[in-house]
Amino acid sequence: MDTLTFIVSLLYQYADTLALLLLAAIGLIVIFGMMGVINMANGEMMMIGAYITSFSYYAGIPTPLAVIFGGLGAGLVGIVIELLIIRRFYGQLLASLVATWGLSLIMSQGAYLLLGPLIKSVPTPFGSFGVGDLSFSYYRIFIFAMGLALVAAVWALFAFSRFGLHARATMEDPSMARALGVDVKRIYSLTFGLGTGLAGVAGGLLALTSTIGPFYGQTYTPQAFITVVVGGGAEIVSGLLASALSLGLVKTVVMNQVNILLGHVAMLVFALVVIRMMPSGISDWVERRRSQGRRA
Amino acid sequence: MHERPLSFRRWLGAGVALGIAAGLALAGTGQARAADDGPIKICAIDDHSGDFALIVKPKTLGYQTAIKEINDKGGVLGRKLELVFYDGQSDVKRHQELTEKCILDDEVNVVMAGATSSAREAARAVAVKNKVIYWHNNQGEGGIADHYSFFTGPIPEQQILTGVEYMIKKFGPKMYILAADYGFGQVSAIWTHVAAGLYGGEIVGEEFIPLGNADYAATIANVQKAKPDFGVFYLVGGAQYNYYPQAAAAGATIPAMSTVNIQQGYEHKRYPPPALKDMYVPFAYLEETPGDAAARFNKMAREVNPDEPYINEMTRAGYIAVHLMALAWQRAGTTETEETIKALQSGLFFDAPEGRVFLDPATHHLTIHMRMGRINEKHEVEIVEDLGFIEPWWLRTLGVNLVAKDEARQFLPWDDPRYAKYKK
Amino acid sequence: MLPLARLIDRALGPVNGPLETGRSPPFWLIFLGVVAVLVIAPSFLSRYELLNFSNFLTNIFLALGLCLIWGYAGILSLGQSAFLGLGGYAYGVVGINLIEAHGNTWLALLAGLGFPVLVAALLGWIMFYARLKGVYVAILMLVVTLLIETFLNQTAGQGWSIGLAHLGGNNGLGRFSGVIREPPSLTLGFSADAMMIFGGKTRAFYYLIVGLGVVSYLGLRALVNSRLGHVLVAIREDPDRTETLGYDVRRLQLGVFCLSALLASLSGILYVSWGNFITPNVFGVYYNILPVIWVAVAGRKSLTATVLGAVFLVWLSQKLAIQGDIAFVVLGFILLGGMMLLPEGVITGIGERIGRLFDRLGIGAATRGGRHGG
Amino acid sequence: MAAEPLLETRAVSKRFGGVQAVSEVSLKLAPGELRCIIGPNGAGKSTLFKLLLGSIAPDEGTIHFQGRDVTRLQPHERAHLGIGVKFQNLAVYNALTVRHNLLLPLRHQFGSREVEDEIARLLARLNLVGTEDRLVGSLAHGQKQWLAIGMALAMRPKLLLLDEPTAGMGTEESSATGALIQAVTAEGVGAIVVEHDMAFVRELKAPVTVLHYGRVFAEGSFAAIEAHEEVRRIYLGAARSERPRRLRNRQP
Repeated sequence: MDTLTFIVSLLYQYADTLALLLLAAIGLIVIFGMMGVINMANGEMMMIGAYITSFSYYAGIPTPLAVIFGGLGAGLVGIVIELLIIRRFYGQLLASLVATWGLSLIMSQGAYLLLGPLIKSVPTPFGSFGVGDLSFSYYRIFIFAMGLALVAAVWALFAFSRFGLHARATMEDPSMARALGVDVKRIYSLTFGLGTGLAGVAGGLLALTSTIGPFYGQTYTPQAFITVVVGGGAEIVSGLLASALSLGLVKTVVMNQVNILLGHVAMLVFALVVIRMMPSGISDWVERRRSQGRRA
Repeated sequence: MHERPLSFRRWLGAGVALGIAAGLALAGTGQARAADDGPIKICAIDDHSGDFALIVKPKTLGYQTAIKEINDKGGVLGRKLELVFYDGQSDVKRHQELTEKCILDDEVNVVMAGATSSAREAARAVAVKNKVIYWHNNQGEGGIADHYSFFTGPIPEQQILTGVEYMIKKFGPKMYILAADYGFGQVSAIWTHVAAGLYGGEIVGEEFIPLGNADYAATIANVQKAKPDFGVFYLVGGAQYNYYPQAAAAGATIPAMSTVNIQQGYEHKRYPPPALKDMYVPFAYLEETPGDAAARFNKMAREVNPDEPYINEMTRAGYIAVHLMALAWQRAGTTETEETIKALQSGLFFDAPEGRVFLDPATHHLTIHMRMGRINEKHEVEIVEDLGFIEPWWLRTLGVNLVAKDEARQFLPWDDPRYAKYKK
Repeated sequence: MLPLARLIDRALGPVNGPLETGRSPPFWLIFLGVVAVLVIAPSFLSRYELLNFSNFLTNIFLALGLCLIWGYAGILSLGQSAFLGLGGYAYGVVGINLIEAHGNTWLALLAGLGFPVLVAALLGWIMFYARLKGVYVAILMLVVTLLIETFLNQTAGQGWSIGLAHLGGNNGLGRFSGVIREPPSLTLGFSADAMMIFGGKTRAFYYLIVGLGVVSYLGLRALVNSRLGHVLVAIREDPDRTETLGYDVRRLQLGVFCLSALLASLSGILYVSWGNFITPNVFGVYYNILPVIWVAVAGRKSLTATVLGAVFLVWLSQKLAIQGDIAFVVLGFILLGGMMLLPEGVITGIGERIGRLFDRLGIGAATRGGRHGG
Repeated sequence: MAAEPLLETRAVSKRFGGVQAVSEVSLKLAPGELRCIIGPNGAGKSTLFKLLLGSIAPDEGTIHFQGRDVTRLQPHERAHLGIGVKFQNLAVYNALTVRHNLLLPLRHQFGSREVEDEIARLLARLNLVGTEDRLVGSLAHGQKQWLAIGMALAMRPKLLLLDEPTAGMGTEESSATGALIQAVTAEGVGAIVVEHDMAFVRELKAPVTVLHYGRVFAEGSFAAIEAHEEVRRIYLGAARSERPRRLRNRQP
């Protein structure tokens, strides 16, 4: 195999790994960063997004719209969950984590009981292209781009919108924000809905290239957790990017050179080393290096 | 200083404690023991929740169908058959506990439990220790020689050896193995090595996939790089099925053979075509199996449960197991274990939905009518070759004869000196 | 005050501090009653019931350990079953290798208790000395345990043996090799002809568990009411503050985490001794969510509630398994409902509520709010 | 030994990501000296407080306590050297009794006999007599604040770090607290009070250090600081000129 093919193949795999890490973690890290809450039902939100996408597609709705519906549906479910459940656990982060774990059990097994194990997969769009001996899926590259686009959208939302301003104020100091007239409860509901909505879109996007069943989202959960732990919740966008880029690199290289199992092991070991060396998350560490560089 | 008046709260807490303890202690003490003229109890532990529910649920339907059919004709030895069903929850420990319950509490006459090799071993160990007949009713890695254990599913010499031989003849010698990274996948991979050695194949790549792995970019590239003539896939569980749509999207579909996909997980019904085009399956049973017997069986099963999405190989295996037990009890004239085992070892046959099966007394496995199916671009099954009636011969070549000599072990391909040279 | 109460107060001094539910004389009378029922239970339980009940009881130590770190010290681990599994595996591996040569399982027991503690010490050192906060510890432990499961699942091949013990992949320790070598039951004694074998069906095993259970329960009650227990509660309430009072929070967290691993490993060893069987399943999601459900639903700040909750909920989930598909949904609802309606735990909470109702009606004596340590 | 300061920071700096929270702050505190640290929101007060107690380490600079370099010591080690801390929030243990709250620090240095006397002494000093067996959760707000100070005193500190000791207190309670702090410093304990409430600072009549954007902006007696034009300006203009301070480590 020639060098070009090898490089293209490796880059493609890196992009693919990154896409999964970004999509699996983005909803989780938005909620964690803004509210401190780990949503253990993140995988189930992806499942909801995937289910709605599949149902919409087979109801004759165009694929892009079906994915958007998946995101909206999961977002609405998230807002309802926030109103009914999460709200009761403000300030009790471990309790909210356990409660959402219970929710995850109910949703995955409930989906199984109600809808059965059989959800029709949606065909993968776009076809494939070849480089040298290998052929690749356009769609997988598309979801990588979508992963980046979602991250950029989140950044823009928090940087430029009124909601983002209020959300950042709330994140920094909820009581101060309240004093300044921000409806903190509404911000929390919307933030949670945004997080689950992102998970839903991610679920819908991945559904076009995966098996969909009640436990579909759980597959991605461990990777999403590692991404969040390494990224830290302080800087949502840069944390997520720094974490996904480094973890994805570790995983891709080890997976390519050794095997898949060790790829996963290497990610965990890397994560443990990172937290031992930079407990406040990789983004904080990176930023500190950067500011030191500036100073010097 | 520490004076504290009594409170109802503490009384209550303690009362709850006592109540639960007493309740547990007394639970079930008054259960009636099964009388000899009561129903004959068949214990079935199948996963109706958790990871394996999708493929295992149809198995229960097989039991129900056979029991209904037999009871409608008056039962066995004048007694009705009764299914004692428990949900194994895709959980190995649960299988162990529930088998204990079936045997010690429900006092069943036979245990049929476990789909995965791990759940099978958990349940089987309990049954064997308690000297109760045990059936495993789906395809497996084979090799178990045990006085109390019986098998209805196809085993490697029926599926892998014949399947790989067919694929080599049709597509050429080079194959790539993708296997789930656990017992079943690893043993199947070794059997594939054996098949390649026996039939002039060449293994150009081999990859073990952790259970639950969901993305296959690296694997797809590896397969393409190796340029195999065909693939041999032992992929298990929802996440691993992702390989198929992802490979299809990358335009990297190759003809492939599998012993678990299609016949258990009916992927051809669940994925939009043509993701599984050119998938070859050496099978004992698919819902699409030709013939009147199969049609009758499908109809019967659908009457029992109209909602079952697919009648799979496990439905057929469960169905056969109950019928063979009924025949054995009938022949033994009793449900006593040793007499029943003697009857099971007396050369039983049964007209199964796919054709006649014969229970080999020496190995406790079935001679099965195997067929090779191909999934076409519309995801229909085409029968491309009739593989004929294949005996469970491998254990016999190792000298196993359970009629003459008891065994209690599992032979694995690496225990066979003739195959040592095929291993890497 | 009743003289009896004073007497009991003095006798039970160390275990009867304010950081545990149930301190009154009637409680201890009923406690004795329960122990008495447990002692005579084998004479009226059927063989299956005894076997099954023993199985339920093996979980107590896992639950107590989680209650200790979560309820008292404020550390939630979503991967607590990892220590159960590592204990079971370490015990089994050493047991398989040495049972024939030694005729006993003392060393296996030691290995089973020691190995998980070592792992806990390493993980704890990474997590607590990095001052990693609560939710990170919780989800990291889950990731760790899931990865151990994935790793062990692929150890079916011939190469994965430690001495005579074949790891056996998903089929379980000692299986998946030509000759099946199951992990042995605890075989303890001090001379070759006086060995006691604690198999799952034996009364000896049952009494061993009851004995260990009572000792662990009372021992932990004494611990949480000791000076150390107060420090643990202080760490739960405010680790920063506790540090400025001169306590090395990292070291104490590490210590209590290791103790919980020790308790979990005891459950693992007993589980293996009970059924001569262990598979990587014990590292999976459901084995790790179950102890969290027991402890959360029963009342994480009470050892008593935890024990009762664990036994009851294990029993319930087995009953539910018999009903079929609904088991996990019901458990999920129990967890969620319990946490929303009675956040301090159902057993703790219901008792408290009814107690308050009686107070209002003037029945029974006044209770002092919150003195149960909740 | 007046030559040796009780506490000395030499140009300590601390950054969080891109934000310079504390910049080259040098302080000296003599034994028995009382010092107030004030500054607008985001001036770096709480970061400096954390650097002094040891829960974070400075990026640059050193901290010396009684001549010993404690820059890298953990909070519990500093506590044993004699640095007592009272946090801004109500850092008492609601789930424990008053007695057990006090026992936590006292147990380090007192045997079971002496500890009872010490508890009695502290309760009297803190106006908390009779609350011994009550759960702290049931105390009044001011009582909790006193208990928190008492717990810091129970360590027999040589230096007391107090972050907004009168937050949420009424005027009377504030005065009592001020008197308590002055009494303690009169016994030779050094004290640093980080405070927002100018009325209370005025009451303490102690030298004041003003922080602004992480730097020492002004130092002097309260009267001098109160008259300082620039200080008045940054205090009044604080709400407008404050830079967004990003919150780190939002972990529970």
